[in-house]
Amino acid sequence: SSHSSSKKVVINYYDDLAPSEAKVFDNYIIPQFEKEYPNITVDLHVESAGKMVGTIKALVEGGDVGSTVIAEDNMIIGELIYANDLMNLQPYMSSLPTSDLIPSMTHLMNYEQSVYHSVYFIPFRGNIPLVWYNESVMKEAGITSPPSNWSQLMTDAKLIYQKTGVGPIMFQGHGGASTSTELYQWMVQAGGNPFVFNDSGDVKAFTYLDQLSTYFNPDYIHGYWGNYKGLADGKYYILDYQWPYIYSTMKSEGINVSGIGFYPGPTGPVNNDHLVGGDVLAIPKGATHIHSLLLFIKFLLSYNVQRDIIMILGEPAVNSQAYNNLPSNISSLFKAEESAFQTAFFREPVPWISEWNNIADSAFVKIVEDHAPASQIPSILSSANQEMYTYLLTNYNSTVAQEYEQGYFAPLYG
Amino acid sequence: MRRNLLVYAGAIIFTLYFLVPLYILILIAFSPAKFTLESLYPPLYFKGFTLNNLVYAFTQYDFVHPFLKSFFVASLVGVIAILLGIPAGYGLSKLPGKIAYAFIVVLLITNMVPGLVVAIPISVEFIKLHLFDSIPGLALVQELVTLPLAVFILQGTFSAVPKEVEYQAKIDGASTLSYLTNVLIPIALPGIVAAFLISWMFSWDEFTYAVLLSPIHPTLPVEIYFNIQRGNELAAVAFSLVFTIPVIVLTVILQKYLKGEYLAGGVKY
Amino acid sequence: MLAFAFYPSARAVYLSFFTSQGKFTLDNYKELFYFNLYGTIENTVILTVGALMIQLLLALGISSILVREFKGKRLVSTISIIPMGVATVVAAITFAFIFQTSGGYANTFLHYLGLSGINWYFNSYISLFIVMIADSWKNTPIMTLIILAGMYSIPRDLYYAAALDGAGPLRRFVHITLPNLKKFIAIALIIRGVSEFNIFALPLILIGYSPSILTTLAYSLYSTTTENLASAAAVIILIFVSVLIALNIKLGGKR
Amino acid sequence: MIELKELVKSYGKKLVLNGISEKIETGEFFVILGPSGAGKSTMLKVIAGIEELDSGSIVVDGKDISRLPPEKRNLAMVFQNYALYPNMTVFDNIAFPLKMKGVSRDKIKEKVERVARLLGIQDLLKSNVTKISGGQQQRVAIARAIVREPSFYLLDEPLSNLDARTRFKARGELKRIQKELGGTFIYVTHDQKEAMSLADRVAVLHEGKFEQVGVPMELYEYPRTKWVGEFIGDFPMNFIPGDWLGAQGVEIGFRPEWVKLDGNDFRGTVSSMESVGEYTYLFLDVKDTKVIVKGSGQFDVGDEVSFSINKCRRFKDGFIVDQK
Amino acid sequence: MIELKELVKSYGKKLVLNGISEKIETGEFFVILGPSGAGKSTMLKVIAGIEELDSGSIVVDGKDISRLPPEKRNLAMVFQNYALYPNMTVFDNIAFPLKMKGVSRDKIKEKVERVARLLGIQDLLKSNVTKISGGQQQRVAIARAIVREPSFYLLDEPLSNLDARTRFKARGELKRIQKELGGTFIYVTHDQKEAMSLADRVAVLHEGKFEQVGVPMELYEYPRTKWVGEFIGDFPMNFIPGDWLGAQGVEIGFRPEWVKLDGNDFRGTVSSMESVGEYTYLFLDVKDTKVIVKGSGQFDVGDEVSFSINKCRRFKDGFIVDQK
Ligand SMILES: Nc1ncnc2c1ncn2[C@@H]1O[C@H](COP(=O)(O)OP(=O)(O)OP(=O)(O)O)[C@@H](O)[C@H]1O
Ligand SMILES: Nc1ncnc2c1ncn2[C@@H]1O[C@H](COP(=O)(O)OP(=O)(O)OP(=O)(O)O)[C@@H](O)[C@H]1O
Ligand SMILES: [Mg+2]
Ligand SMILES: [Mg+2]
Repeated sequence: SSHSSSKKVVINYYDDLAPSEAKVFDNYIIPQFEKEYPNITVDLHVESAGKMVGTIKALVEGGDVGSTVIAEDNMIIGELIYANDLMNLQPYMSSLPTSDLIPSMTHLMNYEQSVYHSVYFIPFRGNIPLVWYNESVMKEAGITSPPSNWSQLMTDAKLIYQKTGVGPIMFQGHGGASTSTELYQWMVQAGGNPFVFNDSGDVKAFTYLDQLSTYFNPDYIHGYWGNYKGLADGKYYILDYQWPYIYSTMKSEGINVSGIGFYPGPTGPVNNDHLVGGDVLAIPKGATHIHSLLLFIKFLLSYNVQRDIIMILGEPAVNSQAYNNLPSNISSLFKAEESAFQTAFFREPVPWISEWNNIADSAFVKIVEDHAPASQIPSILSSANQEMYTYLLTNYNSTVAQEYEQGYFAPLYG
Repeated sequence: MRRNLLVYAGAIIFTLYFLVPLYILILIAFSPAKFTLESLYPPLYFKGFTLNNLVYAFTQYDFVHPFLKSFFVASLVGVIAILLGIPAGYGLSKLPGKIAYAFIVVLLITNMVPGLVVAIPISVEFIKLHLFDSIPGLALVQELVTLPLAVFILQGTFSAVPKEVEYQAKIDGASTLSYLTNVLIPIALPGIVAAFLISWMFSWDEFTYAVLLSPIHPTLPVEIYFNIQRGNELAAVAFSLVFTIPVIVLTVILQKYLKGEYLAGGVKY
Repeated sequence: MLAFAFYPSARAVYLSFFTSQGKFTLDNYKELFYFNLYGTIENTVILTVGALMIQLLLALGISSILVREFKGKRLVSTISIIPMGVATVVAAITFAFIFQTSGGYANTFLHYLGLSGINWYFNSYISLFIVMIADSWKNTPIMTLIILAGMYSIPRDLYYAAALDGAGPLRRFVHITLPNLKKFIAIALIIRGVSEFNIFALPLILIGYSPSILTTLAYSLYSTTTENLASAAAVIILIFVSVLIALNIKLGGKR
Repeated sequence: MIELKELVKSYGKKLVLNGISEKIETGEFFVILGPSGAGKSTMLKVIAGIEELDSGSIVVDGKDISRLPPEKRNLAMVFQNYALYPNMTVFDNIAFPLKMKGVSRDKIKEKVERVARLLGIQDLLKSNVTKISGGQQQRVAIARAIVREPSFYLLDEPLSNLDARTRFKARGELKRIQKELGGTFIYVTHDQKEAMSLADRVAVLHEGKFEQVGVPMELYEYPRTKWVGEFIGDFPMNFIPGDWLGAQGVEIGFRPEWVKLDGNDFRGTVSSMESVGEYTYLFLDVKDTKVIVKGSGQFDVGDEVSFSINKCRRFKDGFIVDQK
Repeated sequence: MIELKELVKSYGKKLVLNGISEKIETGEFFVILGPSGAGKSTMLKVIAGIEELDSGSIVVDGKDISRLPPEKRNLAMVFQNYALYPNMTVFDNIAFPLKMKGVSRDKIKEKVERVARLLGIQDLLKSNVTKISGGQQQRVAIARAIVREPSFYLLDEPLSNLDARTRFKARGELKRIQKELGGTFIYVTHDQKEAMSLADRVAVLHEGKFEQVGVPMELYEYPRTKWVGEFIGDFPMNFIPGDWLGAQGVEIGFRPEWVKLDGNDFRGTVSSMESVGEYTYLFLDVKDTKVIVKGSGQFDVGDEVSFSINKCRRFKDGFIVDQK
C-alpha cells in the first residue's frame, strides 16, 4: 500500500442487502466495528449480486480496487473465481476463525479446497427461502396444517381453488435468478440434478409444476423475490418460496402480518432438502490494506455479529458458537429457518450459473407458462441440456462440457 | 358551439388521462397500507391519510444523496450538451439542411446500442481515469445519447437565425467568436435552454447507464428501483412523489422553452 | 468526439461475432434463437409500433385540441406536459400499481362498475399493451410538442380553402392536416422510435422478462459471463432501429 | 345578386366591421379597397363563413346564407397566399373541390383539363405546386376556384405576392377571365391603383364602414371625404385652407395634375422631386403647407415655382361639398 | 470613388455576375435595378466581402479591397429584412458596430444619440427592435449603417417590406439623408419606379451584365435595348415593325404617352383598359400587335381608336439606333 498507515483506512464493503437489512448493518453492526478500530471506517455499498460481479471485474481490471471486501452470493462467486478476480486467502487462514464454522459450511470450504486447491471465499451467512401462507383462509378451507408434501400441496391447492375460485399459489415466475433458484429446489426434491436439466428427477419436477400451475395465481408470471403483496391483500394464499427478509419489509410498510404463517415447505417425492442461499466473503485481487480487511472479516464472523444475524435478521449464522444458548423467545422466523437448515444443500458455485439460469427460465416458459404438451417435456429439457452443453463447449472447453454432461456438477450437501 | 363542446370533452378526457396516474401515486403515498397493499380492491379515494410512508422514507433510507447525485449529473449533462452542442450545432447549421439532418440521424442511431454491452469496457477505462462512479463519468456517458439530440435542437434554432444577421455582424466588424457570443447565442437562447432542459430531463430519467456505471453511489431512479424491488415500496412511492413534484413544477414553469419547434430541429412545414 | 460516439456500436458488432476466447463464431446468434429470438423480435416490434401508434394518435388528438382557442387552454396544455417531469421509474411504479391483477386500481375501477377484474397479464399481448399505455403516458407529451408545432405551422388559410372547397372537419383532417404534418410526424417517430426500441426500465418493472423484448433479453444475457451474447442481441436491436429510421425517412421524407 | 345587410363583426373589443350594407350585381367586378388592417380580409371571411358574423346577414339570390357553414355556401375564394395544398400536385389541387363534391373521376379529369387550358397551365398539371412560380401558383388558385362554377368569387389580394411585371400581366388576365366567365367577383386590395384599374365599382373601407362606393373615375374626381382623396391616386390629394382662394369655412382639395405651372396664384419652394416617366412631381413648401404638383422639364431642389389651380373640390368638415 | 473591375461570380455552374465594370463617384446615389434573381444581392455581397469574387477587383479610393474580409472593408450595409439583432435594444443595435471597433462608452452614447436624432428615432432608443413598426425598424437599420461613418453604403431593397404609403415617405427621407451625409449609396431594387425616383444614376442588371447605366431620364427616353425599354416605365414600351412607318430593317419603339389620339396613322380596337388617375391606358389590338396608348376621356372595350405616334426610337437587333 502506498498510503501511510497512520491515515484513516476506508473499507469499501459490498453486500447484497435488502434495505431493511442494510439499515441494521449501517446503524448497528458497522458502528460496533468502527468503535473497536477508530482508524478504520467502513462504507457499505449495497449492490445486487449480479451487478456486483460487473463492478468488481471492472475495478480489478481497472487496477483501482482499493481496500474492498465483498459479501457475494455463494453461487455468483463462481464467476469471479473463474475470472481470476479474487485474492487467494490461503496465507491468511490462520488469522481467520474458520474452525467455528457449522458443519455444512465447513463442507463448503472443503469443496473449495478440493476444487480450487485454495481459499477464495469464506462462508458468511446462510439463508433459506420459506413457504408463506394465509392462515385464516387455510383454516376456513378446513386445512389445519400447511401441506406437508407435494401431493398434499396439490390436494390442498385444489380444495382452496374450488372453495374460493382463486388460484391460491404464487410462484416466482418472473424469470431471472429468482425463478431458476426455485426450479433448482424443486428438481432436487424430485431427485434430479438440476444442472443437467433432463434426468428423470428433473422431468418429474417440471411435470409436477406444469400440473400444479393450474392452481397458480395468474400473477405468478410477475412473481419474483420481492413479491408478497398478493399475500397481504388476499389475492393468493400460498407464497411458494420467498426469502425471510420480506417479513420485516411487510412490517415496515404497516401491513398486518399476524395472519401470515410460514414454514420450510412441503417434502418432495425423493427428499426434503432445502436450498441454502448463502453469502460468502471475499477480497478482490489487488486490494489494499489487507490487514484491515482481515480484521473486518474476522469481525463479521465473530460471535457477536453472527449472533446479530440470527437475532435481528432472522437468518442462520455460520458460526456454530452463535447458536449456543439462544433465548427461548427467538423469533419463529429463525426457528423455521433453523428447521430447514437441518436438511440443506448448496448449489455448486459454477461460473456459468447465469447462463444456466437463462436456460432454466426458458424451459420454464415453454413448459409451465406456455403449457407445452406433457409428452414434449422430456424433449424440451433435452434441448435445454444440449444448449448448456454447446455453451460450455463454445465458451469454456470440451473438458468442462464433458464433465457437465456426466453430471460432475451437482448440488453440494453439507 | 357544438364544435366547442367537442373540444371541451376532448380536453377533459386528456386531462384525466394525464392526471389520474399522478393522483394514484399520491393516493398510494399518503394512504396507510390497509387501503393500498392490504386491499384487493384499493379504494379510489382517500379513506385514510398517513405521513408514515414519507417519514419512513426520510428517516430510514438515504434518498437524499442519490437525489443530489442525480441532480448534479443531470445539470452537468445539460451543461456539457450545450457546451459541445453549440459549436457542433453552429457548424452543422452552415451545412445544407439535408446533409446536417442525415448526419445527426446517423449519430442518433449508432448511439442506440444498449449501454450494457459497453458497460464493462467503459467502466475499466473510467476506473483508470478515475471517472468510475463519479458524476463527470456518468455525465460523459449519458452524453452519448443526449448530445445528438441537443445538437439537433441547436442546429435547428441556429438555422432559424437569418443569415443576413451574421453577414451584418461581420460587416459591423464582429469576429466569428464575438458574433457567437454577442449575437447568435443571445438570439438562440430559448433553443439553448430547450437543449439544456431536454438533456437535463434525459439524464434525470436515465436508467441503463446509471445502473451500470454508477453502482456504488446510485442515482435516484436506480435507488428507487432498488427499493421497490425489495424494500419498503410505500416509502419508495412516497419519496418518488415528493421529488417528482418539484420537477413537475419546474417543467411547468419552463414550459415555454419546451416548444416543439426546437425539438423538431427547425423542420419547416 | 466521433470516435467516442461510434465506439460502442463498433465494439458491439465486433464482439457479437466472437467467442469469449476470441475465436470467430456465429454461435452467439444461433444461441439467441434458443431464447426465442423470433418471439422476442415480434414482441419488440409489437411494443414499438403499438406504443408509437398510441402516442401518435394521442398526440394528434391533444394537438388538434390545443391548436384551437378556448377557455382553459393554458391549463390543459400545462397539464399535458406534466408527465415529462415524472421519471420513467416512477411512472412504471404507478402503472404497476394501477394494473396489478391483485389490488390494482384499474380492477378497482371495474369493480365499481360492477365488472369483474381483468387479469392484466393473461397473455403477452395484454402485457405488452400495458407497457404501451404506461410508456405512452410518459412520452406522449414530447410527441405532442412536436406535432403541435407542426399543426401551428400549417397556415389556417389551407383549412379555410378546404372548407370552401366543400371538405368537412374530418376530410380536412385527412386531406390537409395529416399530409402536411408528415415531416413532423417523421421527426417525432424518429426521436421517439429510437428510444422506444430501447425501452428498458419500464418493461423491466412492469412485466419483467416475460414476455421478453430485445432489451430485457439482452439484459438477462448480459448477466452471463460473456459479453458476446449480449452484443449479438444489441446488434439485432441496432439493425432494427436502423431499418425503422430508414423506413421512416423514406415515407416521411418524400413530398 | 349579393346583398350585404348591416354586417357587424368584432374581435374581442375591436370593432372591425361596423354595419356594412351594399348590393353587388351578378357579373360585377366589385373591389373593396382599404389600407392594411381595415378589415378587408375579415369581410371576405364572414362572407365565406370562415368567421361568424356578430349580426347582419348575407343574402345571395334571395337566399340567406349567413348561417351556413363554409362548405355549404357554394362560393370560391382565392387567398392572398393562394393557400394551395402543398401536398398535392397542380391537378389534385384543382380537382379537390370536385372530389369533395363526389364528382366522378372522368368528369373531374375533363373539367380540370378544360379549366387548365383556359388558364394556360395545362402543361403543369403534374407538377408539384410548391415548385412552380408565383404567377403560375396564382393561376392554379384561380383554376381551383373556377372549376366548381360557384355562385360567386371572393379574391383576397391575389396579386400582392407577384412582382411588378407579372402583376401587370395578371391584372389583365383576371379581368379577361371574369368577363369570359361572367362571374361575380368580390375582390379585395389595399392597392388603389389595382382597384381603380380592375373594378366596375370600388368600395372604400375605412373604420369599419364603406366610406364611398362608386366607379373608379368618381372616386378619383369626387372623393366623398378628405380621407378618400388622400388615399386614392398615385399621390395624395392636396388640401389647402379655403380662404387662400377666398372661400370661407371650407377646405380646398386638388390633385397634383389639376394645376398649371407658371400660373400666378401661388408660389412655393421645391423641397424634393420624383420623376415618373416624362413628368416630374414637385414637393413644394407653400406658406407652411406641403403641396405636390406635377410638372415637366428640369427642376432643382430650392427652385421657386409658381402655379395656379385649374380644378378643385370644396370640403367641409372632411366631407365633399361639390357634386358631380 | 468606387471602381468595379470585371466582377465575375458564379454559384456552381450558374454564372450570376459576368464581368461587371463601373465607376461610382463619391457622393453619388447609384441604383442597381434588375428583376428578381438577376444577381443584385449577389453583387452587393461580393462588394461587402460576404461572398468571394471569382475574379475581378473592387478598388475604393485607389485601394484594392477585394481580398479584405468584410469587417475590414469599412462599409455599411442595410439588408432587405434589416437584419436587426433581435436580442438587443434599438440603442444596442445602433451601438454594435462602434462596440466592435472598441469605441469608448461615452463616445458611443454621444454618436448613437446624434444619429438617432438625425433619423427621428431618439425616443425609441430603449425599445426592443422586434416591437417597433416596419418603418421604424428600417430607420434603425439605417442608423446602424450611418453611425460608423463608413466610406460607402450598400442598401439591398431596404424599402420593399414597407407598405405603399410608408414607402412613399421613406423614399423621400432616404434621399434627404443621403444628401445630408454626402455619402456614396449603392442601392439595389427591382422596382423601376423606385429606382427612377431615387437615383442619380441607374444601372440596369440583366443576364450578369449592366445592360445600361445612365440618369433616369436617359433610361426612359433612350433605353439602350428593347429589354430595358420594356422593363422601365409604368407600362412597357410598345414595339412595332419599322415598315409600318416606312423604315426598313428596324423596329420602332414608343411609349404609351408618345402618341396623339385621333391621329390618323393607325387604328386599333380596345381590348381592355386601365385608368390611372384622370388618364386611361388603352390596350389596343393593332394589326395583330398589342399596343398600349394613353388617353383621357370615356372608352369602352371594343371601341375603335385611331392614333398617331409623336415620338419614337428605332431599334436594330434589339439595340437602340437613335442617340440623344
Ligand atoms: N383572428 C383575429 N383575432 C383578433 N383580431 C383579428 C383577427 N383577425 C384580424 N384581426 C384584427 O382585425 C383587424 C382587421 O384585420 P384584417 O385581416 O381583416 O385586415 P385587412 O384589411 O385584411 O388587412 P391587410 O391588408 O393587412 O390584409 C386588424 O386590426 C387585425 O389585427
Ligand atoms: N448561395 C447561393 N447558392 C447558389 N445559388 C445562389 C445563391 N445565392 C443566390 N443564388 C442564385 O443566384 C441568382 C442571383 O441571386 P440574387 O439573390 O443575387 O438575386 P437578386 O437579384 O438579389 O434577386 P431578388 O430581387 O429576388 O432579391 C439566383 O438565381 C439565385 O438562385
Ligand atoms: Mg387581409
Ligand atoms: Mg436580392
